[in-house]
Amino acid sequence: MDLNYTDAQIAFRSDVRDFLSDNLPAHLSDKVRDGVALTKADHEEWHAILNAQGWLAGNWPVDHGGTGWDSVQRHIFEDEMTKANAPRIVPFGLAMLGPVLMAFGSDEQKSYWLPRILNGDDWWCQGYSEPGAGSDLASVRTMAERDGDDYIVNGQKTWTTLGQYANMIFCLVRTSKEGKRQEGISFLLIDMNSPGITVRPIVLIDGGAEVNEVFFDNVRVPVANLVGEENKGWTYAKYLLTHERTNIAGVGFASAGLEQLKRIARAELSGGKPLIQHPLFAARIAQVQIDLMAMATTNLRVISAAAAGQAPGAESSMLKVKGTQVRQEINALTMQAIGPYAMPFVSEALDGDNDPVGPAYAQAPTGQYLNNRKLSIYGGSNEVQRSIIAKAILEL
Amino acid sequence: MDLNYTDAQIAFRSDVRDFLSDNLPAHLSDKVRDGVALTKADHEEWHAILNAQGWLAGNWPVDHGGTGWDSVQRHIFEDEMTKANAPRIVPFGLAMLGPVLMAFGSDEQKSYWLPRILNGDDWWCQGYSEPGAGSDLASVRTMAERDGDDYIVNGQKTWTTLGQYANMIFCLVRTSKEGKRQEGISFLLIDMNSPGITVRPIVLIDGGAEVNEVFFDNVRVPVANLVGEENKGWTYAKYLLTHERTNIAGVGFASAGLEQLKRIARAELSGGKPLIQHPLFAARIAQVQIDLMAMATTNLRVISAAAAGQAPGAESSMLKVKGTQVRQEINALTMQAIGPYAMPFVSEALDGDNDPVGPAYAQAPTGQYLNNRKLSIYGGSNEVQRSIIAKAILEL
Amino acid sequence: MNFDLTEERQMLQDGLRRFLRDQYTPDLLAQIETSDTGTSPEVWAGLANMGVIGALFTEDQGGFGGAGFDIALVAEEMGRVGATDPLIDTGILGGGLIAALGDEGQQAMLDDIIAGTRQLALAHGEPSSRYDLSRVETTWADGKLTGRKAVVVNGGAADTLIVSARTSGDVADTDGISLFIVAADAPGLMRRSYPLTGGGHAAEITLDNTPGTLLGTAGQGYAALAAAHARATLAISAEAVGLMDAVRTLTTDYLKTRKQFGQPIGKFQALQHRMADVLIEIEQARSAVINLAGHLDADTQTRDTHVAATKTLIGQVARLVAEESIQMHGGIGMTQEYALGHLAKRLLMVDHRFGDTLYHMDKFIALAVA
Amino acid sequence: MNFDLTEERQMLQDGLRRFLRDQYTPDLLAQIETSDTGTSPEVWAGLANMGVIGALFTEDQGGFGGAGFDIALVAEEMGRVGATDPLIDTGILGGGLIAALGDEGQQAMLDDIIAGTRQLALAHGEPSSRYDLSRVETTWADGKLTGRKAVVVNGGAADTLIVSARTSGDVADTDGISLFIVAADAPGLMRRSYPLTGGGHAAEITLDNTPGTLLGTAGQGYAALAAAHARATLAISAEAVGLMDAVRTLTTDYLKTRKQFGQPIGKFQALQHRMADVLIEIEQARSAVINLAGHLDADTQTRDTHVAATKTLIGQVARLVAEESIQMHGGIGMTQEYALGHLAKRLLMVDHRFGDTLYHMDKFIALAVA
Repeated sequence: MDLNYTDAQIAFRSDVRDFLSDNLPAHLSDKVRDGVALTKADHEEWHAILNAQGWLAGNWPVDHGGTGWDSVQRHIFEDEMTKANAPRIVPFGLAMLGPVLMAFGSDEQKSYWLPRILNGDDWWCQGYSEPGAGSDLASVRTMAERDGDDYIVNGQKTWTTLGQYANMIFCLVRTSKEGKRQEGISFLLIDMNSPGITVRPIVLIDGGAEVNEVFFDNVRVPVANLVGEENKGWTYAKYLLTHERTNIAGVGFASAGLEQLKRIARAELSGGKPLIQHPLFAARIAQVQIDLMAMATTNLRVISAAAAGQAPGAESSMLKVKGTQVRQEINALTMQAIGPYAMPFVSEALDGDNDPVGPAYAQAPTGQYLNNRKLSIYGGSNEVQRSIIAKAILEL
Repeated sequence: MDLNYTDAQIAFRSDVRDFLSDNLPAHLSDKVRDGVALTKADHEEWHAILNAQGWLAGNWPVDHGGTGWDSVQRHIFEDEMTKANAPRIVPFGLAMLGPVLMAFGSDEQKSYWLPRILNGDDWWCQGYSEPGAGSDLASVRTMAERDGDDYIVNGQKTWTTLGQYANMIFCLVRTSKEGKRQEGISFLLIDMNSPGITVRPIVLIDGGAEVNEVFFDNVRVPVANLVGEENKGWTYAKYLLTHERTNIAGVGFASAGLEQLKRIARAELSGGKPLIQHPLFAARIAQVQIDLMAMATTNLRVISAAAAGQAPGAESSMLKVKGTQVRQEINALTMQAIGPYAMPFVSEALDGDNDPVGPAYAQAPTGQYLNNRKLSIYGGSNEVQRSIIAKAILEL
Repeated sequence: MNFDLTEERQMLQDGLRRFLRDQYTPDLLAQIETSDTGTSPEVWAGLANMGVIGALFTEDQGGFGGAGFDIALVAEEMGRVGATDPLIDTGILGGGLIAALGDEGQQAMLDDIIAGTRQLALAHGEPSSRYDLSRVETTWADGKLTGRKAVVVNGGAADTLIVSARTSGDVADTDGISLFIVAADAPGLMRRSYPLTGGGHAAEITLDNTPGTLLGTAGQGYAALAAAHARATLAISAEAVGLMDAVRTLTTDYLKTRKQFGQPIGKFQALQHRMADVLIEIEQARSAVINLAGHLDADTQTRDTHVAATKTLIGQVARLVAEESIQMHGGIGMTQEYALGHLAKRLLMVDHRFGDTLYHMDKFIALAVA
Repeated sequence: MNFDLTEERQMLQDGLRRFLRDQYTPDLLAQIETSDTGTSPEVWAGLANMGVIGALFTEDQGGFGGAGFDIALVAEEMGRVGATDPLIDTGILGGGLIAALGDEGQQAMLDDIIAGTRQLALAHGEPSSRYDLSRVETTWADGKLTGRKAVVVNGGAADTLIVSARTSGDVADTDGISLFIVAADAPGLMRRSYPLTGGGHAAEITLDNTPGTLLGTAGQGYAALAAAHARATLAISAEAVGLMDAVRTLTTDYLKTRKQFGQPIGKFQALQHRMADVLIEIEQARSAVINLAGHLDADTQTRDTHVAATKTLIGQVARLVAEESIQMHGGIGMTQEYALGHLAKRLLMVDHRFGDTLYHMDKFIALAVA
């Protein structure tokens, strides 16, 4: 038992910190801190900076242009990134598709697509969810029928995050109705500019439109864009979901959110004194901070086990639930902290195009609270996670 | 809409208050306030005083020696009783068996047993629960086989409250294995002094032994002691359960408990100041007080509807759950209030036979907290109540 | 003791419920959302015609009600459809203060208010006052008001404002607060109107040597402000209960129709039990509103104890109901298009007017615990 | 960073777990419950033989461990069987203070302690001190102690007491507290020993001109008391995690075997989800104990921040685990006879030693929030 980092890890953290201090543009970190929406260009700018340093692909092996970091290094990197209010790395190409291609793609696919991901030539999005499926991912109904060297794709995907920016989408499609539902699924790469594709934004309750519906109407996709074998896509999909689950606890986001909450609670006055000195509000902050301190260590236990080669099991379900609770509670407290100024809805202020109503820090919290209700819904709802825990760990 | 009591109701409350002030012996109310266990003689003394006043049977009609009160009067009476720290009326004969006999008993049974209940000639206990049945009351396995003018009873009952004091028990017994489980049950009155009956106390986690197991080994019971028809006992049992459910919220108990909690929190010091001034503890008291204020009104809404002739439905399930939560939270806070003195376990002090350790008010709270975990378990667990609510009100 | 509605109130409830159900279509809500005021003039006229605004005033004041149970009834029905009309601002706060403090000439405004032809707003809160009712920095000198007022609901649409200013005492004293009637187009008055989360509009208001007419006695405005806020707290709490009922019904219906893993998700016991808890808490909230309605005209200490208890509980239950309902809906509950979003947001914002759970818990402790 | 046990600790854990599992039979627990001290001399001798008491001390002090992770490991195993042995009182509090402050002659006692032949107790808390570590009213004059000490765990069985007294300063000052070694049979010392809820015994102690020997520097006892309490808090928190594991296992097993309405009650989704939440919180508690163990020798502010965070969380999770387990067991969980009762009560009493959730939440706010 040793809670201390090794000297090498400490040195690495220091390198990351120096790099961020020298290279993270202030116009990006200001936006992240205040919850202002990032543009596509913002994301691309930051990816390019990281790629120039060779640090864009934290979970890729060196021979594919990745860093080759172990899970503790990745954790340190993510931790410093969030503390510095760096934009998060857009995960679709780097964290999701990349590992699948490396594991199951053909040599041609690897040598063509992987460098393009690093260089930002493609913006990928994810075509998994379908209307009405909820947490039941295997109920894929989007059809891909073989026609010569092409598939003809028909159907609909939904909750496609940042699909409005994407030129490519990786999709689960049904190539067979035989056997179990999981057996007829294939994993297909589709050009978003293909004729027959329509993208329709879904406005969420916070007023933002970060997710989309994607419609496929007789879309032709070259068979060369099939990853792995036909009808084996479910295996690749599950592999992707496992990889997506690193950093599932969101400790960094929670820590940054807690700092922002305290900053606001020091600035806001209640009865003439800083809100942070209000005993009941201080107790609610203390509670979530105590929860976060414990969760951060649970997270390190899982990361440390992963670095030692153990596969994370249902522990990630526990981290998902607790991580969600902590982040949503921080969101709720931050919204409470800004008092009456939680009410104004001035979306232009969040795009930086209009003067804010009330303090600058009061613009984002209500929207963030509303938007982050999704945390306990997507990626397997917290109800699904609890059932997994009951089954896998408690053996009920 | 009118939250005020009528003049008649106000006068009635005043009568009750005067009566209690004149007739409730201090040696009984002191015991109740401090959570000291009442003896059988204590209960009998208090029943006799109420009976002399004609107020023992609050839910009986006048022609059977009851008060004929409506539900609002009963509520006022119970409210004043708890506020005055009067011993509760032992319910087995008065609140449970009495109504069943009036509704389903023969004339002989009514004229024999009802006066004996009022006069305290019999101490009744309830033979419903059986080992392993839990909230599934219809799974009665205790058998009663007809043999001439007798039934021969074999089996076991459990959780028989104050069975150690009882000379009579009313039992659900199985008289037929035909048809549905509910159809072969009969309602039988059994003399506890019959040969073949053994009573074994069950010690609970608070160290007390208020409940018992009752064993029946070839116990002879005259057929004359059958209530209503053979195999129709389930109907009578359900009728009894409905009647048992008055005062299910326990508002009076909660109010008395809250007063005692505040009394203790004013006496205990934390950091040199009364504990009740500790902002976080005050907030927890405030929370339960606010919950109680709302629940008391929900309770009055149900009582008022009952007085107007409406049958209480699944509302009583809501009152059961919330009432339990409020009372258990008050118990938990009271245990917390007494600090380190929650730890000593000096059962003799609770029987009045030994000096207490720490303040007098610190003797009972830990035991009461432990004992009242039962509130959410018995009488249909809170889980069963939630299922009833989901089904009956939400129609899920 | 009687928890039934009187015949008159039952009629008002039936009529109002029918009217609102017919008016508050998804189309109207969408139209309101993009409108300049966040409300519908047609609905407002309809409410006035039905006597709904009048139900907030006593007969002496020219109305047909004015008791706690009248306010609660009306507000609950408004909540049930997620209505955004400024009954609280024009009727209870603005109109209520004029009714309580106005001289004969000022009282004349009540007729217009009840007829639905005059819109009011109370410009009391300031950028740093949060929920403190006695913290007023706006000044009054030489007959002119100067200061800033924050998140003045209905402040953009109002033609008449009631403005508070400090005429004596320290910044947070209860003594020394005066109220003024100010025309919305008075010189030196600037308004920035903006939409609110959950519907309706508010304005940031700047006063720079703006003329106003004294309402009531100089320096003695606090008691009337507190009474008006008690009534407004009742209204928003009752509105919250209406919203809770609507959200709950939407959620239960969804649980019955939405299928996953081969059955309606309402058959999953974990969700059933959580919905049962939601229902229990809504009943608690309903009883809390009854408590406040029944004690609105009691002595100040009793009234304020119920204000604090009720608003605390409402804030807590509102969060529970909104969060559980969104969670049980899953993705669809996150979308703007679906009916839940508007109702849930409106319900969540209840905790940001007239004091939140922290503020009222503190008040309750001071009044009823320590 | 490494969360694995060293080989030595792994061996200690394996051996201790086996030993305790063999010793702590239902018979032993029943026997302990009716004994005069609430503990078993045989188990104590066995623990000493295995080096378990020694594991609480550093090699300098004659032990084989003494680090936070040693304390946590031992205490967690004790908790796992609901053991009542006074490791905290004799080893960590009594022995720890002697090790920290004792002169050469006093340090000699450590050999007896580690060998299991001497029992200690810390007589520090007083009838009105609650959890305040600096509130001491017992006096010291002419070489004699006079005062009352409350709920002194192991106070009846101890042959040596460490007694705190105020030698200067105000009643709650941290300066001016002195510690004394007092023989249990010293003149003027009266003990009333009694059993505790959840096992073990404590004593009310009256000192009336009782002689004692100064331990450490006069008036400077507070820092050592605080350090000893930090270590004791770690121990009782780790013990709580062991108890939680045991309670959880008992409950999950019960859910699998107990049938109702035709199936094991563990198949009911509402219970499954609640048990999942219980498990998540137990993992939180486990991490909190690791945090404290790893920062036990950090600077005072860091150490005390973790003491406060960990004990707060432990108190909260203890209540959740105990209450949910009793509830899910139903009637059987209410009975003294069944194994759950002892474990659940012991777990609940953890919040009543070394500061409860209120006390530590306050501390945490002062240290890490404001």
